[in-house]
Amino acid sequence: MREKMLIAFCIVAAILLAYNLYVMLLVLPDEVSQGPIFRIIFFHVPSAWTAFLGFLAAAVASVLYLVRKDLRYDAFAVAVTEVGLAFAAVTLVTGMIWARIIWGIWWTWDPRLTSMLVCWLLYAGYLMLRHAVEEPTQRARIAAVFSIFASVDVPIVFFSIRWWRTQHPQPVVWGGSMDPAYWNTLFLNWIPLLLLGAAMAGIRLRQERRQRELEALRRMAHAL
Amino acid sequence: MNALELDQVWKFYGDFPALRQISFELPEGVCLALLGRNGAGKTTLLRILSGLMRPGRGSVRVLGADPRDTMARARIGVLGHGLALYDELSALENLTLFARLYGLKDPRGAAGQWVERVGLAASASSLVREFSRGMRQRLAVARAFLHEPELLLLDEPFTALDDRAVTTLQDLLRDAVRQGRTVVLSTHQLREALELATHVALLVRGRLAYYGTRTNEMLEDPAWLYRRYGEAA
Amino acid sequence: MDERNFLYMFYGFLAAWLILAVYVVALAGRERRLQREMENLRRMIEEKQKEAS
Amino acid sequence: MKAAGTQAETAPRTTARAQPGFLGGAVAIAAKDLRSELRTKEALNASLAFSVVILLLFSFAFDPTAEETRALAGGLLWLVFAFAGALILTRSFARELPNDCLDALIAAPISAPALYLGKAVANWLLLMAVELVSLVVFGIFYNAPWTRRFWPLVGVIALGTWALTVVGTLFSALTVNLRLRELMLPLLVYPVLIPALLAAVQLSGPLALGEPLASDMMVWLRLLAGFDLIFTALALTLAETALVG
Repeated sequence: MREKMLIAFCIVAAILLAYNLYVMLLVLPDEVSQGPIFRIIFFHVPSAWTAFLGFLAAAVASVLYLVRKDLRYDAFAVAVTEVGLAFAAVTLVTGMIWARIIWGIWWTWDPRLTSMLVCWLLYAGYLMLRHAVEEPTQRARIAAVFSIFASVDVPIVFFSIRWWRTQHPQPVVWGGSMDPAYWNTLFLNWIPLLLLGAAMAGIRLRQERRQRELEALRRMAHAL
Repeated sequence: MNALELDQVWKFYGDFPALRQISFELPEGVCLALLGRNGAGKTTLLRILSGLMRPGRGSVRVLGADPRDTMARARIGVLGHGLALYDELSALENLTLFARLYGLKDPRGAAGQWVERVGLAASASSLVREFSRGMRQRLAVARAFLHEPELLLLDEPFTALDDRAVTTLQDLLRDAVRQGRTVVLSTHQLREALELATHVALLVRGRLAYYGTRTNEMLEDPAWLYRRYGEAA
Repeated sequence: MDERNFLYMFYGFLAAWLILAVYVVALAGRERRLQREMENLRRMIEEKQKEAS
Repeated sequence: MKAAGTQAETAPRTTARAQPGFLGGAVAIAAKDLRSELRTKEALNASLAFSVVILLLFSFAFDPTAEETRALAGGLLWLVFAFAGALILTRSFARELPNDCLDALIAAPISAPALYLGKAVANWLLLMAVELVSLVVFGIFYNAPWTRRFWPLVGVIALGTWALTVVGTLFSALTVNLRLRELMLPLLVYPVLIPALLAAVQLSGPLALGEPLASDMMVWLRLLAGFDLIFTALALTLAETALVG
């Protein structure tokens, strides 16, 4: 049942993506000042949203784990954090490629990019922390505490970096409002990315359950 | 009131159940010997009772309260595998610290008395680093007893103790039971434990295989319990 | 210049999909490893039980 | 006094119990940690030597003229403080490991937040001492008149150091049982601290050179104080979870 749902997610995502690509490349005109490179935004921005949705879900799951002490919440937290990190990486890399054309440099301490990088480091730390703990129940508890710290930190990071950058000359991002047609495509492209993210998280979740079974079996084998 | 009340207690490491469905009630003023092989769950159970770990499922009451309740913990004495002494502090400082943490009215006085009582008065202000193994063990025993706990939780107390420390500990435990305090100890040394014990609990793979009062045939043939309720050796 | 602009748009799309693909490959790798370890362990436990009986 | 104390062979009872208080427990833990550390000086020596070496190396790496020092002072100081802090923070809970002392502390009737707070305060005091010594060294090597704004500077450093210890002490408790804890702790602590470090760097830069704070710097002071407040509350809330398995 769950298997079928994951496959359905992927198929719907693929159809939507094909349609969106068609609209992006062949229907929508180039943006006046930026040219074709502008189209990166259709992946850049929805990826960022997907990543943050993942981190938010991880925070909720971590709190729920500490309240209910049910390892399924912990598995959910890892799954969405990992998928969030993958999408955050997409955001960072596409942002850098866009910056190379528009600003002529690969990296600049733009507030959004910088904040995203800090988020990435925070949640990469979460995965490393999980790696370092052997015992699953202890791992879940420690990781949940860290995840809560990270999620409280994220908004503070955003504000502080914004204040920091506004004290320095800031490169102009894009001027003014976007055409509604662009907005439509932006949102339309978020749907398949979300579906894809959900499918990946679903697979990761199942793996985490298997991993737990495996660890329990291993302990049993040692006890024999 | 019961000293311990466990109802359907489970503890999981991941999906692996280290304790399964443990239920028993231990009256006050008795001595329970917790038996079982390595990995049977003795240490896990004692850690839950001393408030170092929370059970995964089920309810645990210690002296009528939750094990993490500070007032309950003030009435419990714990002696674990490690001796829980600070090498860089003196004997007196070690005991004073714990006397303070346990909320004794006169921490220094209590510490001084106990240093004397375990025969370490001469080296009361030397650093624990300079102590021999036996001296450390006696100091650790003093640390566990100094607030005159109503319930004592001891994890493998006789392993690796030297003779003098064993005597000190046995005397203290006998006194404690005579004064109506409760003692729970886990051990491999069947004979020493069974001499002291009034009750016996046997853990086999996380399950409570036997629980009851100690009988005379156990004393005569300590291995009987394992043969009867444990797995084939 | 415009050609480079277009090329980088292409790179951008490619990078996005490549990163997601790398993650999917990592997922598949983990899946295989789990399967293999599970089989090994099952075999080990069976052998141990045979020895015991 | 209890009836049980009448037994002939027991010592007279000096064990009348008071309620184990929150602050009393925290102070006892802090005093114990400070005494231990002052006796062994393990973390203190490492952290001091490290700070001095970094300050020295940096004075070779760039020409400490007024202009360059102005640009780098805040960042350099907090780089030194953050690394020195990691050395002290890892020791904080690692100190409790050798004889299972941590178990005895957790089993003792002191609440987990009090235990955590005691350790945090001890770490804060130790780190403040290391930082004051580094400031003196900084003043000498870089010819910086940092004493001119002594109290505002100490105030900012106190706030920034509290941010470092409040997060670091909790993470030190979380990672104490891990292999690679010396590596894990800084990797986890520094990203979380970025906002606080950013604010502290902005504020300490001018103060360390004896200059007054511009009025638009107040936003950083507020950020730093807010960070301290939020994370102190969060750490106290999660201390029990972090310490008890």
